[in-house]
Amino acid sequence: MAEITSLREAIAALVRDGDTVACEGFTHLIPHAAGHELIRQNKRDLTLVRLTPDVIYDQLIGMGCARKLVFSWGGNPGVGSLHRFRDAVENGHPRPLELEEHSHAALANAYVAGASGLTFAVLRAYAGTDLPAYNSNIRFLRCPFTGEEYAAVPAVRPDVAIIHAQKADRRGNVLLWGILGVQKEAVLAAKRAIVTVEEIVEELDAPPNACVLPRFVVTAVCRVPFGAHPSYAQGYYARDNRFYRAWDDISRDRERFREWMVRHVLETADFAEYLRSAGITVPPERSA
Amino acid sequence: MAEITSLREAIAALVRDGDTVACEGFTHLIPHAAGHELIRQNKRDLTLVRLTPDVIYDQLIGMGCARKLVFSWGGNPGVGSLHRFRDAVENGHPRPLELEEHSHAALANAYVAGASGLTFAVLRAYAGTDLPAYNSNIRFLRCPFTGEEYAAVPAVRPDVAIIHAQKADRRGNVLLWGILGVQKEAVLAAKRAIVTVEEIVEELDAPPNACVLPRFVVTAVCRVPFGAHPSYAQGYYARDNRFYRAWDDISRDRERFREWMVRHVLETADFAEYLRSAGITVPPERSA
Amino acid sequence: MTDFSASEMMAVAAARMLRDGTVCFVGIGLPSTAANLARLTHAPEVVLIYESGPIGAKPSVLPLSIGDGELAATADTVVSTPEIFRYWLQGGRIDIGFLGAAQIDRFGNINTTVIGDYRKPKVRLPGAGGAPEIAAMAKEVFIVLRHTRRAFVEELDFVTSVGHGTGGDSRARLGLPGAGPTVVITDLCLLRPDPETKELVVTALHPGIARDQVARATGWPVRFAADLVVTEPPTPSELAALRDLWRRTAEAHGETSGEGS
Amino acid sequence: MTDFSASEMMAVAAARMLRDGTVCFVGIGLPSTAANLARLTHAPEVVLIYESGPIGAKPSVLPLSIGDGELAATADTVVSTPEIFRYWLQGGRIDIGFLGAAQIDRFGNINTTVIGDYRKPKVRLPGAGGAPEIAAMAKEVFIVLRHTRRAFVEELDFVTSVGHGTGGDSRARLGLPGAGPTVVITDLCLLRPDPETKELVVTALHPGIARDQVARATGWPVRFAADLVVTEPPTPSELAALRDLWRRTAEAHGETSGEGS
Repeated sequence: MAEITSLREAIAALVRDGDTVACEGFTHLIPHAAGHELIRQNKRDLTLVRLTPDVIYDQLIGMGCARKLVFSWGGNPGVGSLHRFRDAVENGHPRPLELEEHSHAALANAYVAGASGLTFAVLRAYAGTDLPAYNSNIRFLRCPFTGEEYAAVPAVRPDVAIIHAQKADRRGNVLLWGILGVQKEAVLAAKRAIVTVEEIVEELDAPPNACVLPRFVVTAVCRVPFGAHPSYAQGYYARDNRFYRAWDDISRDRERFREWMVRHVLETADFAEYLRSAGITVPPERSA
Repeated sequence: MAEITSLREAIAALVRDGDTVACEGFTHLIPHAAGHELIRQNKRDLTLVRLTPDVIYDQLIGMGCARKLVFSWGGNPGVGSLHRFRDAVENGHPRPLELEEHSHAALANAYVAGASGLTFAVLRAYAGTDLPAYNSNIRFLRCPFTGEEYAAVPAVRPDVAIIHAQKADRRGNVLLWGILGVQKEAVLAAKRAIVTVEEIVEELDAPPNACVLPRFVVTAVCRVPFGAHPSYAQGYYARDNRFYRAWDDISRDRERFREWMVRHVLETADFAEYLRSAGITVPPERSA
Repeated sequence: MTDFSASEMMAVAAARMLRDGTVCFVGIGLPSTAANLARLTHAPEVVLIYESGPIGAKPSVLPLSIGDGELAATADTVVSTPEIFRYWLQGGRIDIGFLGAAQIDRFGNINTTVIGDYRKPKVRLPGAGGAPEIAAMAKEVFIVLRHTRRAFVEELDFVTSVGHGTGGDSRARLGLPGAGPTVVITDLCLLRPDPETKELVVTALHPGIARDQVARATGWPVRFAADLVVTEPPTPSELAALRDLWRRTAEAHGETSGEGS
Repeated sequence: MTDFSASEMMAVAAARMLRDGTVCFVGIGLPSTAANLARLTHAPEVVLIYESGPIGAKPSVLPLSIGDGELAATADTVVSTPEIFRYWLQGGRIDIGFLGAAQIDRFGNINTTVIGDYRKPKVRLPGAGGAPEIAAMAKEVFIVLRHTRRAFVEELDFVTSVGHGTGGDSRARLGLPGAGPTVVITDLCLLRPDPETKELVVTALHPGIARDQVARATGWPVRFAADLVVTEPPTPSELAALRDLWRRTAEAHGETSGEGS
């Protein structure tokens, strides 16, 4: 059952060095605040899982928190490369980063398999590509009815899933809407789940068939306003495209990156202080 | 792309004798009007698929429209047996009915596989039960990573899926809400899809992440108010529990069943006339 | 002592089994009655999941079908039926699977498929529904049914859902993750599996029920626990809650019109 | 003739490929520009699906990311990412997969993974994303990219997504259901696969572009079709629509604040 707690306590209690951690979010609702807290608490040797590692994973990798990355697309969306990710892969800096590389379809199916209590997922994928040659977790099997060949990938079963959502109620039930990515699957596939939210309300007032995560599948709920910045939270604030562009500069140079992280993340107590320290004004939603 | 048409035209144009037809609905939104139209048009040799065949499948079977039934639970919910179904299975009347019998979990997964363009579904199921002994479409395979044994069932790929929904817009986009059953999967698994709706509106005004079937996956949309009776349509009318109980009497006797069907279904032009003929007043939703 | 019927004793005894806060996958009929009675009495935080899709349903009256509108209207959320079976049941999120049965054997295996031969059935029953995977996947299974010799049989005509298989470690050997049936609640008694053999043993008789009555209603030579107890009779408040629920249910489902003639 | 840039010609030529009413799975960047330009000009009924979940997105400005809020806000519905890949792409619902590429070879195979050796990369690219299965499953694939010798290579460093494999019937032998790339749109020309060999052949040069320019920008000895034509230049209304879209996009994405320092 979900406990409502501070993000600091949740990360301290629920994430251990060496854990497999999935901080999911597909452009929308990326749990940046929680990622910062992993860095502040100096979590080490993490296996990070995510379809679309972006800035927050660049930061985790650049700060040496990650041993391995399971992913399908690693870039700064709309901008270009993730320089810390590239530095780790191309030069082993600050430490070598083991890669388990998939396509979105395969990794999304792997989360579904995890959420479904299966050990593997079956899909039409990878035929003719070079990906199976570099990933021993891509195998092939045949349909027992037609004999057709399919790809199989192991289920993703993170120790901890971390997501950001719009709302929770006081009992710890969570509501998210808009672009959902694989967040529900990540939470259901994981042993423990931390959800940061924009606000905690009396009643969720969820529309019929909305994406609600009942409190019995959530371990901790933490109120962190703007906790997705520079990603966005539909209904709350817009994507901070300028920050994504600025990140390209900040992250290009090892020293500048490190200084920026120390100053704004390591030397701040929480996400609110970080936002002030880095001079960030979270952009409002654009009116249609 | 969806065409908005009469139910009579849709059934005539899209359902052929010998087709595999899935009229789906899980207690809620069962497409009774469309089932009647199949009977009126005397469709034959159908393979009927549905997790929960109830009164409308009892009628189709009793009128001799079905050659085979693929199902996982066949009863009159809250009342008892389906007498026409039992008569077909126990006595071959009015014709023998071939059974392909699954559990809900397997058949639901088989629809998911069909919707997903797979030829089979993999699940944890059936171990130790007698079902595989009587269904050659239940097979077993091993996880290529762990060696664990799983059940496999072939995908359901109906020629025609028929569902009832609350609303469509004038362009043919469909919105349903409340208990969704496997209707979305049935439509996406099928080659052709007929959707009857309570009303056709200018704008769907769907909440975020609602169950919308875009018009390009729907073949025909037909306005049939009360088209789910004696099932219900959330937001429109309640389940007619009395009718389900009355059906137990009507269907118990072969002759009485046949007379009732001739008088109220075969000799009426459409569902509105049927409701009048059978003296049915559709019950309003109970206020909470 | 308040007067109560055997059905009332069964419903109350079954309801008591549900611990507050557990996540319960509910079959229609007796299981749904028991689960909702629990929710309305000692277990307000029990989470009821129905295979039609509602998660956290809080109906004020008993549903007649597994997909009544009130289940959806009162739920925390409603998901698709495939999702219920994939993410919630197979995903290992269910504490208690609460099932009924047409036939049950000494190892808690269930038949809801057919009486007689499958290919030449004497009585064709509705079939499996969600039961086989509920029985397999839920962490524990509770079974509630009326105690008759036709129901408690020496040998099932058909194994629809596996309880403890052929007994002993049979269930584990089949690779079934859950613990299987941990209690069977009837209108006469409670039965629980022997820790070793997994054979169902009568552990409690309902008030006023004799051993012999149970033995006669059971199709195998049923064993009685050494520490056999008598079930606590329904308390006045349990009975009041149950009768209230039944009254509200009858009113709700009776008040609608629409006669087929 | 209105003055236009090579980028404008590329966007307009790519947009023209989309028939009205088709269902298009859109990659971010050039494909998204082309698809939205099509929607705002000759193909108002085109259905745009993004891998982040929106179905029927109708953004008024170009998204910067694959999951911008406006995609969700203007869509007919938004589903989960697994559902997009399972029910919509793998389910065979996509007419056109619209992709970009870092490297492409003569058979329309794509590399978006790595330049150099996978284990010792010179440049680590973002990776596969949705492309391998879009390339495999969409009924047809359109590819749009700038025409440079670094992009149009004799041999890919890594095959991320299969176009026509090793040519001929290679794609069918791999069991890939879709037809594969039917056109490649660049800032210099259009290329289409030879019906037999599946080698990409230049079928149209954009106005003012010489064969030699294309040959020099292509890493293999590129062939030109016998019936080589010149692309129709952008019409004033196409250009106006594109420039308007770019202007609105710059305004929308520029106006937000929040500087990292």
